[in-house]
Amino acid sequence: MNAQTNVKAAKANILQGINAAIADAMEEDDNVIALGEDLADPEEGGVCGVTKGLSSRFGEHRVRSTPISEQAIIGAAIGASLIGFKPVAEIMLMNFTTVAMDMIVNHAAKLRFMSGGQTHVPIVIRTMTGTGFASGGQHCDYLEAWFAHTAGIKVVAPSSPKDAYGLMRSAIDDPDPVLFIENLPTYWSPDEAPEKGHRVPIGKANVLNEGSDVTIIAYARMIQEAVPAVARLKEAGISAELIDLRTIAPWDKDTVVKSVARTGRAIIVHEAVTPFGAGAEIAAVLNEELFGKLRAPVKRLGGVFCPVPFSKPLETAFAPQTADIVAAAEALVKS
Amino acid sequence: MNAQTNVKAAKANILQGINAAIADAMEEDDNVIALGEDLADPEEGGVCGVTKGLSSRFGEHRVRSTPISEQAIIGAAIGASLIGFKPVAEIMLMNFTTVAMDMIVNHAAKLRFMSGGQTHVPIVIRTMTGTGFASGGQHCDYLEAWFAHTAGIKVVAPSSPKDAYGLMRSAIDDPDPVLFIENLPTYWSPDEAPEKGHRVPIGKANVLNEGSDVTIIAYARMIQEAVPAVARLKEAGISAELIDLRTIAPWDKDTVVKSVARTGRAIIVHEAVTPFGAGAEIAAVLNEELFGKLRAPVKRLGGVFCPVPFSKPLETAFAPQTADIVAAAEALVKS
Amino acid sequence: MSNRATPDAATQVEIYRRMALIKANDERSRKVIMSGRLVMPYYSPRGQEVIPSAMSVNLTDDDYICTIYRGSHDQLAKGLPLKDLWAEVAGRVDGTCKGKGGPMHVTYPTKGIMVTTGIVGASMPIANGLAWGSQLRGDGRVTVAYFGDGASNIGAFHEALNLAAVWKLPVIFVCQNNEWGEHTHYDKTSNVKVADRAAAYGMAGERVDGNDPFAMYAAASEAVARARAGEGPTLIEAMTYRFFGHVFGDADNYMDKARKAEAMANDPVPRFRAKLIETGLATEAQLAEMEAGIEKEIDEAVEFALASDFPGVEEMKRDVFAEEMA
Amino acid sequence: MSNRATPDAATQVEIYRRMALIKANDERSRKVIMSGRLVMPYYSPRGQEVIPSAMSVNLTDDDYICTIYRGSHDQLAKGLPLKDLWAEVAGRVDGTCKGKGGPMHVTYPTKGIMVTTGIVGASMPIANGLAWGSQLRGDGRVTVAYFGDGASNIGAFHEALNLAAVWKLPVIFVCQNNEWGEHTHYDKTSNVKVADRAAAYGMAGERVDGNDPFAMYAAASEAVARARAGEGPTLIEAMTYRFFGHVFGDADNYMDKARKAEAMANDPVPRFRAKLIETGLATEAQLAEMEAGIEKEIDEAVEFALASDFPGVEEMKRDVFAEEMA
Ligand SMILES: Cc1ncc(C[n+]2csc(CCOP(=O)(O)OP(=O)(O)O)c2C)c(N)n1
Ligand SMILES: Cc1ncc(C[n+]2csc(CCOP(=O)(O)OP(=O)(O)O)c2C)c(N)n1
Ligand SMILES: [Mg+2]
Ligand SMILES: [Mg+2]
Repeated sequence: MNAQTNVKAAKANILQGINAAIADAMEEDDNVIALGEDLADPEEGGVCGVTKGLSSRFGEHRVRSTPISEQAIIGAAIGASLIGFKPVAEIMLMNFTTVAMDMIVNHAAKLRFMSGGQTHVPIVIRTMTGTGFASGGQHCDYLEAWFAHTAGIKVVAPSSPKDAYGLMRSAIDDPDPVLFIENLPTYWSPDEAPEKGHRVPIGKANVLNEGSDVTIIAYARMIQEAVPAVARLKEAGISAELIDLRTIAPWDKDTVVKSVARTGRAIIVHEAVTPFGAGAEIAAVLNEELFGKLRAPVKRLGGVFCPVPFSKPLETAFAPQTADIVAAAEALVKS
Repeated sequence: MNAQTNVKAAKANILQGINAAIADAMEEDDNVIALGEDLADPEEGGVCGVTKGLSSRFGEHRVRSTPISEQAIIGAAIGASLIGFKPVAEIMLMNFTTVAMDMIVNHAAKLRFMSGGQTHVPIVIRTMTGTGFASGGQHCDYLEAWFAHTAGIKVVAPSSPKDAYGLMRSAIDDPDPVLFIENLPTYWSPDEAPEKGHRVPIGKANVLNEGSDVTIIAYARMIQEAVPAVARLKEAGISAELIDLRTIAPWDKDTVVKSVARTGRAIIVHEAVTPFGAGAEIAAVLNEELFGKLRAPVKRLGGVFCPVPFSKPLETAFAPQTADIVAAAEALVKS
Repeated sequence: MSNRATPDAATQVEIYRRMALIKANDERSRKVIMSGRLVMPYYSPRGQEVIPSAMSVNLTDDDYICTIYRGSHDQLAKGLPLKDLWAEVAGRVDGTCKGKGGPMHVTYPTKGIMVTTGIVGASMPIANGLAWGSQLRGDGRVTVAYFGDGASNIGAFHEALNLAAVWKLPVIFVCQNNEWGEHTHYDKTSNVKVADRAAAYGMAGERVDGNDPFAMYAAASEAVARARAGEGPTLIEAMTYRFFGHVFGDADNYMDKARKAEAMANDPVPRFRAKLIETGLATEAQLAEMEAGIEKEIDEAVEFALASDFPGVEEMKRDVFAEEMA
Repeated sequence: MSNRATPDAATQVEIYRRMALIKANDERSRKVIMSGRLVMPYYSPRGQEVIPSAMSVNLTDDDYICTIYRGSHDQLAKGLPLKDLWAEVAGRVDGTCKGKGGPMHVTYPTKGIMVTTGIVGASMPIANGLAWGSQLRGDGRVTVAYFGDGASNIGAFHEALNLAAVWKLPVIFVCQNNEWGEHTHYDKTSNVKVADRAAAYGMAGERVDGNDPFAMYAAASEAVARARAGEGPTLIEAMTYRFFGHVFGDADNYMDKARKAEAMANDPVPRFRAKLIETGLATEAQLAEMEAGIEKEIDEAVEFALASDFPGVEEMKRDVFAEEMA
């Protein structure tokens, strides 16, 4: 029993990783504050409980539930950040960033530059998304490419409890705005627990598996599709390198280019629709940096170019799956 | 004098092209209506006068000035379109789409799909943008990549009075939402006048100059930078094909891929910042379709990755210029 | 209240029929989800039956509504056929939207159900556009935008109500104030009544007991008359209570137990049922028969839905644009 | 009004000094642009001098403001040095923002000028955040959000005022109602006074004559006292008039000529100047000397600015993030 308890104690899920990271940051620094809809404990610490316990521990003045007013949420975060606070603001779902784009893009991302460096906006914007829960067309888009296309804001998307903790700590430390994308369906996947104080540097990818035939570049839930793909490919005699990008902007060109320089083949996997997605940028850079050195065209696997459908079989077919990754890798290696 | 008058009569600028297209469409079809800030004649037909004369001719019920309420503007356009109207809505500047993204992306673009085809949203969203008028960080962004990354909305950007007219007519005809991007600094550039009823099909690029050494793909104001570049390259003995993309989504893969298949070299030029821009998608597709057949890496020329600076020398350096295009083409051909 | 519009006998029974339909459909929905036969995000309208029932008896099929994720009551009250609804929420090809929309996006133009949105606040700006269309055509149609108390704090509410007031649009903004926006109580998000905001737009507005069919009917019929007469929009804040958690599966621990028990004890559906019998407008037997008919219709709808096919993946390339995707 | 706060003699003169500074700076700005020595989008605050002048004498350097593209009056009244302003609008490296922000984004934290935005409505949500920070620190600071009449119809206004009211933030929303939003008259965009909307948030609010230094001072000082006392936000609708077109170069043909002539005949700057002399608070000679001093300071600022260097293109890689771009 004891041993098992220990094993259990060393496990955590992503939701807990995020919660612990915010809690530890709040404990260390009074300037860390949080706001968003349903965020405080009387409202159950968020619809999924990511911030549960924080307001009880640090007070409702530091962890505030808000009206349904996303512009006001991000505006309040920006304003407080200008005078030394480090607000962690929640936009419940990524599709709801659409009602706060002005605050995020025209203000949070630009105030440092437009003020000539006199002010800066050290905020974290947490937002969750992802297909799999039958929520249909307006609740599970991945829109990271929009923000990556915006100068002045960073974009991260963890795929494990440790990374969730480490990236959140780094995001809170960061002197500039960071969009922190949480995958809703994998909130509860257990994995190795983070250590207190752990940091994952923003802009650094993580090589999850070393391989020599093909490089698979993915992030967020797509890691969960890619890991079994790597195993299946191994069985089929294909050695796949798996890179968890972790940061989409600024992405780790160095690690990715070096890997693909070695393998000669690359597959980029994301849940966002393929056209004009983050994969396009990565593919463009790989082709430019490794011109004439690739053994096969860079392959992009993304969501089907349609709004996310509700009907289960369609929703399932929307985002890339393990089998798609395996098939793509096999096709590349054969080509 | 007479001859000169005739020549003059055959000239028009882009602003006039757009105005004439909306007027002709309104004349032909009572369901064409227009709305936006300052749009009607008591408010001078828009801040630049693009819609001047329309409300006097068709009535203020069909051409309505609105409060400063972009969500309400797009919402009203969507609602009216659901019951057979063809609204032409103006969001004054492209940066202000940020306050209406929910209406545009979650609703206009998705209602056809989410309703299983029962409803559709035949609206045109006009918006102007572009560097050159010293308006700084919040007034001249090109954000076409965001919308191109959204299933369900089309994106066009004319570079001449004829195309402006023809694309506007096609956009109004189109049964789905079309984002119509107007370049502010080139509104008044005169060129050949459009003929009444002219249509430019959405999704069709325009080969402005045929060439064999390199393909330059551009749109909007970048055409004005590219045309002299082509001339200069010719002097330097380089034969450049110039393609005006005209439609960014869905872009004309066929024309572009065929051209680059011939020239073996491609330069994509846009004012939007380079990373994660429209050029990334085009580069990714070219590399995939023409793998092993390119003579040089695809080159992307876009805005510097920063908010648009105010200071004149910096603003000028922000977007690609003729000299940059020439230099890029020469480098590609030499490589 | 005495000089306000009152529903006649037949209308009262019709209001009840719609209420009973909503209640029965809600109970069945929860049961079917609980049984595992269906997976969907389900936002129960239980407790809010009166509002759309008393509203819609003042509307015809030609009038429009825009509603929200918590919208099955609004849709059923407006005449949405059960089979089409059930097939949709089951993600089947026979659903209103071929299964592609799902419960948060049910659309059925035949009955004027033009938009169901999952975005807080979004029903209102779009409703304006439908109303603007009616104003342009002079067709006398009315548009109703349903939304919640929580939505009254978002920017779209403000922009939409102001535009409607300035343009005198034939639109009615019906706020179903069920006290809760997800896990947050209304009182924590606003210092005023929602209806008090009507004055900020120079619009007619009132707070009514949305669980009282008479009060709700009076407010609705007056607002509809105002809209049809070209006298502009109305904001109705209909007070009600959400019997369950925000979404199916939410244990609603944040909801005050006593307040909830009180609201459920005042369940508007049996209350109005008893009243109809008491005032002699219907007999117990008549209502029981009506209710049995509803149950049977729901039985059929559920079976129809679950027997219907799922759409094929090729449907992902359709309805993105008019032309099919490559 | 008699029992309202009145500025003392020194404060009246100080209000006038700020007004005179704003007026002189506006006149010079238009002159310099007209001469071709400077190219910038210029939004004249002429006619609106009283509002920020009477507001800011109630503030210290520690208090914050967020303002808009039409903001040079707000900035100067809050203490922005002329040299820093002119170098900025000339796009020079000695400007407040190294020339990278320009006239629409002047920032100067030393004097509490935290944000200047070009987006209608955006000053308000950010002001809330500054005020929230002050509330958390208990430092007694006050934040003022300036905005126009047109901005009162956009969603951000609604969300910001509601949050400020619910959270009782020490923030003051000062709407400078100059009757125009670009080319559109306020009356065409709203059925009510802006100040009437305060009630929709349970917030203190009033409409005042923003061209009357006494009325504006009273409203400002009461609002500041309310905020410092932790009693929450205030909405002040300050009535004024825009003397020129929306932006420099706009021929303002849409503006009623008679109304404009009337407003200009009532120019608040000479009016208050005459009053100060009439009431013996200053002599003609004193004011003339003050004005001459201002002119000289502006002369120096313009020359300083135009002699300053442009930033190098490497500045495009700086201040995007804390770390320089590659
Ligand atoms: C713009 C936006 N923000 C947040 C949400 C998440 N959300 C969904 S329902 C809801 C509560 C809405 O409450 P209310 O308007 O009172 O409607 P009710 O659910 O009570 O019917 C929230 C916050 C959303 N869908 N859209
Ligand atoms: C969101 C947004 N929409 C539109 C504009 C374009 N615009 C700039 S100023 C302006 C008028 C604003 O009027 P008002 O708020 O009264 O301020 P004023 O210019 O009179 O000081 C408009 C519509 C903008 N900057 N931002
Ligand atoms: Mg509610
Ligand atoms: Mg104004």
